[in-house]
Amino acid sequence: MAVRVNPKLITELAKYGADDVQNCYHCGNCSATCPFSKEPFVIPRRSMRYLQMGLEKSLRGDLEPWLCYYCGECSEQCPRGAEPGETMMSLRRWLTSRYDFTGLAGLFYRSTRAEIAALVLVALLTAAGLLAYGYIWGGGDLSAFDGGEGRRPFLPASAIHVFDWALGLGFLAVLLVNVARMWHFTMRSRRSPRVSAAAYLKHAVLLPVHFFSQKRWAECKETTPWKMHLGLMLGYVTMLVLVMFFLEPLQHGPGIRWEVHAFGYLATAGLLAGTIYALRGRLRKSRSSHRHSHGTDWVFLGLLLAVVATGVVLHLTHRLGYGTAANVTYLVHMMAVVPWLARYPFTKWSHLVYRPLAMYFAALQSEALTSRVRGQEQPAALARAA
Amino acid sequence: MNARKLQVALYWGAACGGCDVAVLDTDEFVLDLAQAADIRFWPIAVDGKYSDLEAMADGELDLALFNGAVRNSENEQVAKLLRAKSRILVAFGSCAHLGGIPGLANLTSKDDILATVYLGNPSLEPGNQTLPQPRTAVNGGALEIPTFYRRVYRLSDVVDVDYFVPGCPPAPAQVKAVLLAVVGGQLPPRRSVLGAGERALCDECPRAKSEKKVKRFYRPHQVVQDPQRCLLEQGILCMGPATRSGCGVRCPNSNQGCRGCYGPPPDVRDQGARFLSALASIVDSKDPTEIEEILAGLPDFASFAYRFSVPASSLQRSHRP
Amino acid sequence: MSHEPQIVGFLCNWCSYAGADLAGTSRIPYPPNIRVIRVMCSARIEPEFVVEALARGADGVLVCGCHPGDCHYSEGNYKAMRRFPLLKQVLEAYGVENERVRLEWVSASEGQRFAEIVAEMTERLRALGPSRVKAALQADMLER
Amino acid sequence: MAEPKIGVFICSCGTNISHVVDTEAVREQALVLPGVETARTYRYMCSNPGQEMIGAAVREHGLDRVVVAACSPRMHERTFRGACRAAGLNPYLFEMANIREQCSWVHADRPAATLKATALTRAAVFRVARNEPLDGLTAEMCPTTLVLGGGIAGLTAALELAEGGYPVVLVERSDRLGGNLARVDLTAPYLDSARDLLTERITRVRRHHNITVMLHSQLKALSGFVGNFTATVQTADGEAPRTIAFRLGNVVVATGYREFDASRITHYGWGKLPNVVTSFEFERMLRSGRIETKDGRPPRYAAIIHCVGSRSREFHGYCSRVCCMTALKYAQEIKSAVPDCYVSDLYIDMHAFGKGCEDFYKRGSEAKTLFLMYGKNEHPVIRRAPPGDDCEMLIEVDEQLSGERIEIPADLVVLMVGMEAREDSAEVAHLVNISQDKDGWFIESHPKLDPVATTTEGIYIAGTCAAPKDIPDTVAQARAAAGRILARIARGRIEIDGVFAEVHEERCSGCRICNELCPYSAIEFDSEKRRSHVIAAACKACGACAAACPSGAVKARHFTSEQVLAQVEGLLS
Repeated sequence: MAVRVNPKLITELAKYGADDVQNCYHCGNCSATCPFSKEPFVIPRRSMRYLQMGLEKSLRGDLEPWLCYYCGECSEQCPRGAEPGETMMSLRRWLTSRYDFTGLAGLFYRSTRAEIAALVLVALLTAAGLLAYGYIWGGGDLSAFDGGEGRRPFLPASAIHVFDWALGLGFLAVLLVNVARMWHFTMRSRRSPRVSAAAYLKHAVLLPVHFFSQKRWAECKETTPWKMHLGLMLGYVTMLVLVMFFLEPLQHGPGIRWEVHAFGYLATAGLLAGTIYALRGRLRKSRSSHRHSHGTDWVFLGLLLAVVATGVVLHLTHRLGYGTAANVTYLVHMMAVVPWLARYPFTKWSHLVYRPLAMYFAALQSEALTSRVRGQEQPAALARAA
Repeated sequence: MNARKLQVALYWGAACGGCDVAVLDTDEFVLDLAQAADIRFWPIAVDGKYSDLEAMADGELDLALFNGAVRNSENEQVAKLLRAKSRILVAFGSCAHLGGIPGLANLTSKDDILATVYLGNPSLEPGNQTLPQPRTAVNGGALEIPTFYRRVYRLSDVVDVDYFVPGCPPAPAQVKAVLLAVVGGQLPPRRSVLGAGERALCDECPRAKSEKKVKRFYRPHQVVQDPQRCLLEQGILCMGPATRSGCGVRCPNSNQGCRGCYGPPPDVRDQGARFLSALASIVDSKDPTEIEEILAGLPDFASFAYRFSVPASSLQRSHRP
Repeated sequence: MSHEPQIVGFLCNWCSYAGADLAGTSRIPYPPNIRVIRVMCSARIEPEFVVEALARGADGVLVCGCHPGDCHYSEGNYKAMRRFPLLKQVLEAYGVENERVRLEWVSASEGQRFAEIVAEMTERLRALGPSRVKAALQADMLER
Repeated sequence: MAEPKIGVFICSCGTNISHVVDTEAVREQALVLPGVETARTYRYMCSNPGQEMIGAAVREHGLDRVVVAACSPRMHERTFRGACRAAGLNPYLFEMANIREQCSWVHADRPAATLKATALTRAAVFRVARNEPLDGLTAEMCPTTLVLGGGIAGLTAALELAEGGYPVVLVERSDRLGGNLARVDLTAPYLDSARDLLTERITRVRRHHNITVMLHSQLKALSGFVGNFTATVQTADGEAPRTIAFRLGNVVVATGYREFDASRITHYGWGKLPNVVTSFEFERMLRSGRIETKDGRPPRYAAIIHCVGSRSREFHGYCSRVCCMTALKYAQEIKSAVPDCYVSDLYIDMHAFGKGCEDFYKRGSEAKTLFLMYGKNEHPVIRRAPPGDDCEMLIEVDEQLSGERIEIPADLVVLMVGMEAREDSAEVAHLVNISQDKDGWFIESHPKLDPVATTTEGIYIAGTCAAPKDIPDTVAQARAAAGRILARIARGRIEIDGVFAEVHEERCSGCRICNELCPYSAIEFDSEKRRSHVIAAACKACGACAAACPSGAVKARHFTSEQVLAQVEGLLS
């Protein structure tokens, strides 16, 4: 059965950042240099071809963009300036928007303006919400940050938890739906081999492994980006855990509780280092992976920086005992954090989940395929033995 | 011309006798010959014994006409005698010249011939396995017959020949010419061909010739021929192009392809091979299988192309180094 | 020691002789049994050349020309192609084995092919043994 | 003939020969051969000292014949003939024995190789003893040139020759000049207009006092030989059709090509589907400036299919060379005329070999053309799209780079029809006596070293009648041909090599067997004398006639039966 090509897709993808795909004439240099391009995966050439031809379905079921860490070697090697690396990046954006059932991801990717508008809106809502709480149900005393000296804090941790837990769960739900879609597109595609439940279990461990280590990235020629990203990501996760589960000890001051704060400082360090590295890279366009920046990239980094920076200031003001300042900073901090979290299921953010998943699925697929191949070879082998 | 009469011998080797008849065909000229010459030895016409011949002194004869090929020891013996006794030895007729029709026997073997004639012949009384032997003991005495050679030879293969008179048989006019030439003593250089042309038969052939391309070959009975037009162009085999002229175009003029009895033209070594080359060259096809088909219309081509010249062919004549 | 056949080759100047030269320049070995005579075109090769070679003691004769359609003189090789079957017929009548004469098309770029043909023909002729043409002739001329 | 005095010179070629062949033994064997006065060995016979050695020996021993046993005659025959000439010997009294290419380089067994070298040398000695001194002939050169075909090649050649100051007769079959190029709009890769290229030339040709243009005309017969041809041309140019004959010295064949008939590939539906057009039909659209479907809408989807009739097993195996770039040109032209039209380009391999073509290809892809690769010998299939689809037709094909069987939307399909030999090419080839390859293209005398000459002296080929070509190559060939002819004319009389066939009249019986055999119609039959004779200048010395002459009347000079048979004897004694 013939698949209908969609010549328009290539134009559509331009909005996601893939500008030069059509230059590719499939010499294969890119796949030759890519450390991940091994049977049964052809990275990035196959995805490039699907894109050129506008084979939307094949592309949607394609795991390969997720197997690429954008070391940029392919783009370096490309004789036609087809920017395979950037194309894979754009494809990841496009895939994210395909997985997302709300359609917001697509909207944001196609228009940075829309995204910013959305973020501002969420920020204002957050501010309004918190202020309302502080004045109406809270103590209303801006100068009282935490429960020190028996005063009711302007925004008690318990209250915060109401917010973050609610938010977290909400977005998690959305994300889970998207994950389900991703699974359906990729593992149930025309090309994908069928995988047994047993296999799913057997390899489940891959998920946490890749989530925490992104170890395959280490296979790229240059490892600094991986290290930086690792720091950033670990810092991020640590911070998330601290906020979600150790908010009280974290907020309690002014004395420093080393058993929690130590982690806080480390995490902050990781976050700062990672963010600054990425920002400098993109500003200087030093590495080919940083040469092209999509609007969402800037928003992502900007917002991240805001979160970290306000977090640091908050910490300082609080420890120095400036209650009012601390509370104000906290508001601002929240105005960054909430939108930040809000983007979770829709944009770049979500690769946190998609990537490990893709790694996991890919492993399942290649195993299924190789075993299938072995199955076919069996008789021949027997014949040889006889 | 001196008073002394010309001393002449004629001999008939392995042949049909046609050449002797050709001499007789010169009609009353034979009588003039008798006037002008002493016929010292001519088995067909005058009585005589080999001993008479042996008795002659070397060079006693002026002219010996030897017709027929050399097939057995007798032919060779007489050939050698005549060579010794005669100043001029002429290979007379196709057989002596090229081996002739008897020469076709060289395309098979002596054993096959004997077997066919003496062993496989249906007219034999059953069980008779007798083969002729050179010597046979008959009550006390012994009978001798000539040895039957392994193959047929041209006269020139066994003795040195002075002149060649081609033809099967030579045309009477030619016979006259030769004899007169000898009488008159005006002879061309030794070993040359007497009484024949210096070109191929086509030179004398009256038929109209144009460019040649043959798509199919016909046996004479398979096609209505145009008597004005070259036979080859009509796909009818004719050795004319590869045959010395001089016969008076006897065959083509009687609507029959030339058979080549006058032998190859002056500069041709191997009449059959030459004709082969010429004939194949005008076959009108570029496709191997079609070519095979067209050539299949030439059954037993070797016997045709070498009808008179097997013993003279490159593959069988003696190559003097 | 087994009989070493002598092969006379008639090669056209433009394709086959060049092909044989190529076998040389590319150092492709073949048996020394063949000795080559160069003619301008396979159409120049007279059947008389072949019979003469056999009569003088060659155990085999190899005739090579350009591939059909590639003749330098556009159609010469077709003439060779027409003469050959008839020549074989005649030689057979004279008791010369068919394998002793061979017509092959060898282009200027087929050095390898030429070498293979020569090797193969030499083998065949070895197996076939010496040609009787010359011997029989000499014998018959000496004693009848 | 007096006993010849032969000198034999054996080359060691450094060690190329002597490492396998015992040259000393060969020398000794040569010395005892009849007629051999002296035999010598030397390191490099072809070197100057080597050649001088030959000259010295000729003078010292009064040699009248020379044999060099060395490399292939194809290598150094010229050299040594030169040496002989220098030594005052007729160059044809020289013979070469090939003991390198056909001996030392292919045999390892020293005794066997030496034996063979000896035999080859003996053969050469036997032959040279029968060689005859030969002299070439000369004939006059008529300065007029006949140019067949009024396309870009013909026009260019004609102008070149006319500018050179010599008369040209340009014969064109159709009713106008310009040929196939006149049907083209812009040309790849620089997009200059074909009209501009042509009109300037046509007007110059029309005006030029040295050029006679004959439209509606064709060559009917050509007789004679280089420098002395006579052409018979039938023309309907001007008043009533008439046949005229004129003398000329050379011919430039520039008859061009014809396009492949697209209807032969049934699953392209050309002639049935209204919006499937050939490249030439599309050129017409471009010239009219309107790229649209039959019902006058601009196409939303356009598809271009390469190699129509080219590079396939069932039609033509060769590449037509110009289509790829033209296709890219179309892609860009469609894009610029109908910006929101999606163009897909179905190719087998993209051949962008020419100057500036690779960039052109890159630009093509930047114009967001969708390049799809299909397999050799398998054709895309074009069918009507189901009603309600957003396109006219669907093209189905196995896409090679993705391994997918795909379906491409199209409102307009352009078939890049290949080039093929004209229907009358066989007739032309026969008239001017040149050969054609299996595809019908005219064959050059040497594909690399002599690409515009043919095996018939005085007949040159230019442009696409020899093989598919782009405009630059065609023009280059046309000028090359003209250049060759001008050089020939400038030399005045023409020399004819001493090696040719001749008829020995005293032996010719006029059987006319040879007449049809000559590929160059060099044999004439004199019906007065009833003898055939060879026009030496037209003869190429293949020797077919000599081998076929049943009365041995035709003599192939320098390859006489005696000479060849002497070689046979030499090899075998």
